[in-house]
Amino acid sequence: MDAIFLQILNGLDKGGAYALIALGLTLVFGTLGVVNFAHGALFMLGAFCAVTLNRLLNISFERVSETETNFLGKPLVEQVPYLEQWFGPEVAGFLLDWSVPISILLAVVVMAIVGIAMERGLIKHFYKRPHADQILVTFGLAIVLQEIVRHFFGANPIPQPAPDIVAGAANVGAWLGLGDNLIYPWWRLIYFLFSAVVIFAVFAFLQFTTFGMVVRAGMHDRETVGLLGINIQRRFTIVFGLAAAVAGIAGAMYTPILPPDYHMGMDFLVLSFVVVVVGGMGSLGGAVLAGFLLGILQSFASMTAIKSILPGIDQIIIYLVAVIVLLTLPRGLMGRPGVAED
Amino acid sequence: MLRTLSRSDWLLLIVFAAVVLTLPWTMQPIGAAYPDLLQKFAIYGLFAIGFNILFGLTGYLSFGHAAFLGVGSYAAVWSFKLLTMNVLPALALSVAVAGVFAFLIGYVSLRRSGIYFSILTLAFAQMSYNLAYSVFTPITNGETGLQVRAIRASAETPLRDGDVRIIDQALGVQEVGIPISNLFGMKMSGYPGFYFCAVLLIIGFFIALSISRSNFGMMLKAIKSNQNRLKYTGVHTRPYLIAAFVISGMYAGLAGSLLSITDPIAGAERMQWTASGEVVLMTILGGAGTLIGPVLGAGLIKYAEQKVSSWNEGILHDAFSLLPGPVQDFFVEFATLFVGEGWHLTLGLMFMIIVIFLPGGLMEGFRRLRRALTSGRSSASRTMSSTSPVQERG
Amino acid sequence: MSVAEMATHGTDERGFRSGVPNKVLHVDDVHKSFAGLHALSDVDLDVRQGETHAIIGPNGAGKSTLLNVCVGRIKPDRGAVIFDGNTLTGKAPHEINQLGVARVFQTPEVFLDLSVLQNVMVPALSKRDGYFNLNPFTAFAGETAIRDEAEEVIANVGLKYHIHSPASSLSRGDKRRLELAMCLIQHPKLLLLDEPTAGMARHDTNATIDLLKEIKENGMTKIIIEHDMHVVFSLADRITVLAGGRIIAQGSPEEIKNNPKVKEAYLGEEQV
Amino acid sequence: MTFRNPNRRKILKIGAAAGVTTLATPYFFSRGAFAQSMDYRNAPEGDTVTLGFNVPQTGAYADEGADELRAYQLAVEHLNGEGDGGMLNTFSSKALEGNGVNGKKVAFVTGDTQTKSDAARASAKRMIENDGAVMITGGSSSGVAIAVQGLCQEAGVIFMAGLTHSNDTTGKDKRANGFRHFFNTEMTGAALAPVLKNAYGTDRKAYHLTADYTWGWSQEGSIKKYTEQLGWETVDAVRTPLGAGDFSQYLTPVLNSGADVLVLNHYGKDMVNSLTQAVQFGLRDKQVNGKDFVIVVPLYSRLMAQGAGENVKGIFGSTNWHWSLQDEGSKAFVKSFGEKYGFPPSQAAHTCYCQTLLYADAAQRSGTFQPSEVGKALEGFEFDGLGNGPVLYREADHQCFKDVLVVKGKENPDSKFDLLEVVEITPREQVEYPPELLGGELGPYNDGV
Repeated sequence: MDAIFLQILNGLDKGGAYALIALGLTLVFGTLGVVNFAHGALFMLGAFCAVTLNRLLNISFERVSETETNFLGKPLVEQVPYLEQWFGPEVAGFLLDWSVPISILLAVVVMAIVGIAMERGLIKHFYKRPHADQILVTFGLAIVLQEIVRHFFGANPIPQPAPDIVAGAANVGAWLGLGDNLIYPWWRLIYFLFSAVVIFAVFAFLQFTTFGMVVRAGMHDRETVGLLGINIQRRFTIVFGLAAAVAGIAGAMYTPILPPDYHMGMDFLVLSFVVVVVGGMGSLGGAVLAGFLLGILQSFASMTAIKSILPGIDQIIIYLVAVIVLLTLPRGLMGRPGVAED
Repeated sequence: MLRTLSRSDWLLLIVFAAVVLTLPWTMQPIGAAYPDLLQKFAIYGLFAIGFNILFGLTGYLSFGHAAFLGVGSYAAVWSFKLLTMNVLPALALSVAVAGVFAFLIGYVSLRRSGIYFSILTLAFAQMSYNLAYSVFTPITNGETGLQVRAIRASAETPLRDGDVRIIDQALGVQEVGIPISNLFGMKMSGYPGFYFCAVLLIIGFFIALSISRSNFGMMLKAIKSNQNRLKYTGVHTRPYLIAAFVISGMYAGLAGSLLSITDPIAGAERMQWTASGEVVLMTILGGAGTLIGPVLGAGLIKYAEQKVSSWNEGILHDAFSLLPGPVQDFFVEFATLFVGEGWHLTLGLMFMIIVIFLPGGLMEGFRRLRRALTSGRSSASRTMSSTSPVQERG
Repeated sequence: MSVAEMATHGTDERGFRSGVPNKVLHVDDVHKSFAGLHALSDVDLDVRQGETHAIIGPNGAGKSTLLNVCVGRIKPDRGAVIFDGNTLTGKAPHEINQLGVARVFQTPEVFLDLSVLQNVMVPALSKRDGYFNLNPFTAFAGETAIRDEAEEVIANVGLKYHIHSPASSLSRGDKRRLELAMCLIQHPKLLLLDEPTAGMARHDTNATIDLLKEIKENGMTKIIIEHDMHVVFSLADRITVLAGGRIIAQGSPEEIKNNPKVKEAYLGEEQV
Repeated sequence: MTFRNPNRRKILKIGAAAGVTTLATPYFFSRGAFAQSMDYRNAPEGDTVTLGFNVPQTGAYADEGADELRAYQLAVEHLNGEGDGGMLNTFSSKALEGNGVNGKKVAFVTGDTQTKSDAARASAKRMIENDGAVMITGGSSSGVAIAVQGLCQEAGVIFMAGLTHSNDTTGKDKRANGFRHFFNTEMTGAALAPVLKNAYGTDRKAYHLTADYTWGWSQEGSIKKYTEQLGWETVDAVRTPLGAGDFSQYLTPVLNSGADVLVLNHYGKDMVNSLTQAVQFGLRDKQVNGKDFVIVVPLYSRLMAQGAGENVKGIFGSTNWHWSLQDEGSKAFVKSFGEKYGFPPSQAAHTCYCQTLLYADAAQRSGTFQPSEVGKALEGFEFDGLGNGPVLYREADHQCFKDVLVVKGKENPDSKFDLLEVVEITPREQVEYPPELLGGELGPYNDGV
């Protein structure tokens, strides 16, 4: 019972991450009609925004220590962060401790700029090209982005701890009166809430603002909206920026769970595409639904009881579900007919 | 069958054969004339030619073709382990197994088109890869890869650790250590291995050329151009698509088999989606829908993987040694971004540039170049020239 | 003739049932609704051997739906379409074509990447080889008989000078001619034309009318859906008028011209 | 600014010689294709001998590969008499004189394995066929090492394995032409178990999470075997997909399993992720069966531990070598590596450096580069002064036997390199096992002719 409850929590948490990535992907597809294989790389860049902020906060000057020595037996050159010099150790310590949540601010700005630049500089020229070309050019871009990151940050994962106050695990069982064995990491609970809020905000934005209405209308029938004299182009650019920002903050917030490395985007890419396709290309609700569904299924498939009956099921469950859904529901869970079938 | 080809096609075939067979000499100036790389040129050339029959002619983008490559190489190694070190049974078995596997996956995947088809093939390939790496280890030997081994001493040794080679044993073939694959006694490593692959590449090219010039090929092109119209023209498109899928899967199986023949080991990584992505890159780089393009793309990517990745800083310093010190350092520093460990960056950039500026791949580049040089000719004859890729990007 | 009489006339026709040689297509009591909206109801229609039958009606009358039912693109909720003794209902488009029904689309559907000649040769191959014929070693270029015939048909539709151009380079009118050629080379028993002159200049329209008249002499049965009354009255032997998914009139051009109900439902609207 | 990764490889001119010949001179039917000397493959002609360094330059292990390459370059410098000589000065065999090997200057070529068997074999073949390498070394995963070892056997050159920890490399898949300096899972189990007993007692219930591939299974088997000998109980052993990323669905069942020890049979990125997440799940702070819950990571790598950050604190594991060792050899190596690159070497760097020296020494002692002769010089070779105390290259399986380090994540690290502390050096006798235990057959040497 506890085990099942925990697996549901796991599934929601995973699903939150999948849904956040898939949301941007499907938004871009639905509005711009572009299949963006660089979306995983945007997730990765977001994660590296957190790393970068941490490094920025740690910019240091060197001070030769009088007492200590380094591994070669020479006087140790200490690195003293400017931050500590200027604001004192307490403020500096606080900022460093909270660098991951703070990095959301950086990620939003940086990723929106990256997204807009990407749309203006590259994607724009690919609206009328076949999907295959879009896949290929964005795939190339993803390789370039990740190699640039590797050049500066190396190939190994870089740890990004969560703030101390939420570092441990919460006693979820005690809250619900289910005993002490139900514990779950604070940060994962936060991540789930965070993804729910972001998803909700994106939906609210598209539902209740004029901008969102135009975008939704554009998703539905691009030419007509264009004929109304509305500059749909500029709005789509902003939509791309929005999608990039969502991917970026999803990545930044994910760093305490998964220490970021340059290749994490590619690791998530295939998965997020499967989520989008299962949900139905271009369907926002479908992406969120499929994200949570696949997250939960994946968690359950990993349970020993199930693995002992179907060995290796946890390795293929995502793909298996994708195959079954696509063969029974031609356009995924919530896809519209005629989308992406050419 | 021989009437399929026109005179210019025969010319193309002969030139192609001549170029392939003389590679060991012509590749010398760029340091690529050694057996392994030449073998890889031929093998991945075959893989790309086969992929192009599906993608280039019908426009269906499969992200799972590496699975057939992997299945083909496993089948070949099993043939070595169970039957004989002769390569012919291995070839036949690989192509057959890959064909059956392709039929199963194609039959299901081709119920959908567009990106849904791509994701279905991707899903099947990833399932194959994940299972081959873990729970299918008794068949695939997992991470270590399936290898040819000495004849097993007792029946208790698992087959993946000790071989039986029924046919060879029955013929009384003596083995010292671990045997090498052969074609009736001719060892299939080194240059003989390359020539074997080269001959198969030429045959494969000939078949692809024939298909492309045949009624069947015309139907495939018509599917890419307008599948709906073709249906209302009385053509059942699905069997054509399945046939194309199976044929290209068999090419992949053949390529996989050759990988095992020239180097008797089969690993699961060959089936990973990035490996499928690689053949897409090769085809696009050279020019999808063209005949020569995919082979060219395969050669370029394999060259980059082997040679560009080995240009370390020492080599760069020598290459720029004519420059004065600081300038030399700058150039070396800059160049290391793109070669050696940075070769992936080069690949990504090259790829973007091709897709952005030359959607028809390098072959389109050559055509444009030729057009620029001979701008006087009439346009009609060129647009419909034999190797011209299907253009019209609407 | 009154509407009632015309309706009776239709029922009389039904009395012959299939098997009567001069009846090619028989639409039997077809219903189709989309999300509760009746696109077609109680549609009965007979097309005789060799005639040119026009289906007209205001926008949204159900003309295209009827055509799509005939070619298997839409499956009716009820009723059947019988062609030449075979029921077409539920059959795939390629099967229907193999039975001898060819179709020209409202917006020209051709193989844009192929040359005009190739465009016309493909349907000829499908006519000869059936819906699937796997022989990857039969040279397309070696199909001389089919090529000769294709060249002739292309010349007939007036595309002789474009024979080696890619279809994508043709004008809209020429694409329509090409599509017509693709149908003609199959020698279909029934040719369905969905607004064959839509978007054409008057000059092209007249040329198309002449072309279609010429085919008529070959004795091919045709169904034309058309807006342009000039075209309809130049070509049609009989006309069926659809409105709101129902047949409101059927008869010769003269009869339809003088039918007040048709005037009210259709021509009236045109004049407004 | 700390943006730029300080680990970037520094410019090095050594090796250019061999490399540029490759670029400029066409090789066909001259060298590589068919060995000119009839004695053995790629017998060096002129005054240089070429070694092939095959390391991951792209992919997940790229940083380890870069460190290995640094060590190789350092070793080549020392062999050619440049730099301070490093461990050549402390090495018990004095055959090498700092003037190359067998009178020939040492040059090298490099290749990218991408941590894929196919790519690794392809680049090894290039180095053998095209660049005339007489020895191949490197690798940072067992699958790749075994694949390349098999290739070197076929081609007739010596393979000096880099970082490979699976039993199979010198067990089931051993080859006459292949040699391994690094330790294996069997030794890890034997070394770790007594330390675990001292620290955590004999009444423990262990839960294994195991990477679902050959190395993981091998590691799981060894730890199970040795801990169960102590009296530990294995509650469950769950296989996790390689590169799973998020391990939460495998970690939550641990909470209710009644286990009080979690063994993470993961390496590389999987290790970083599963450890980070296990600590987040509060496993390190938990009490089960009245005992503190503990986590064990059987194979540690400092480079990877950096990725897990503070989470490694107090967690036991084993390692082949650590830079904080205070013997003369280790000190000499850390000094010359540190002065050249500015940070201490990893265990991968150490094993690669040692392998290069050991090969060169054996070639020098046997007076030729012929694989069978060099191999015989390595077989049964006893040496000291390379940082691991007295070491034996066992004849029966070409495996080095030496002391194994048991380490623990340091509670108060001084620097980002100072993550692990050595808690015990398990003596060689304790980790030795009979060669038949792991099966396999070396077969005959292949000189490639």
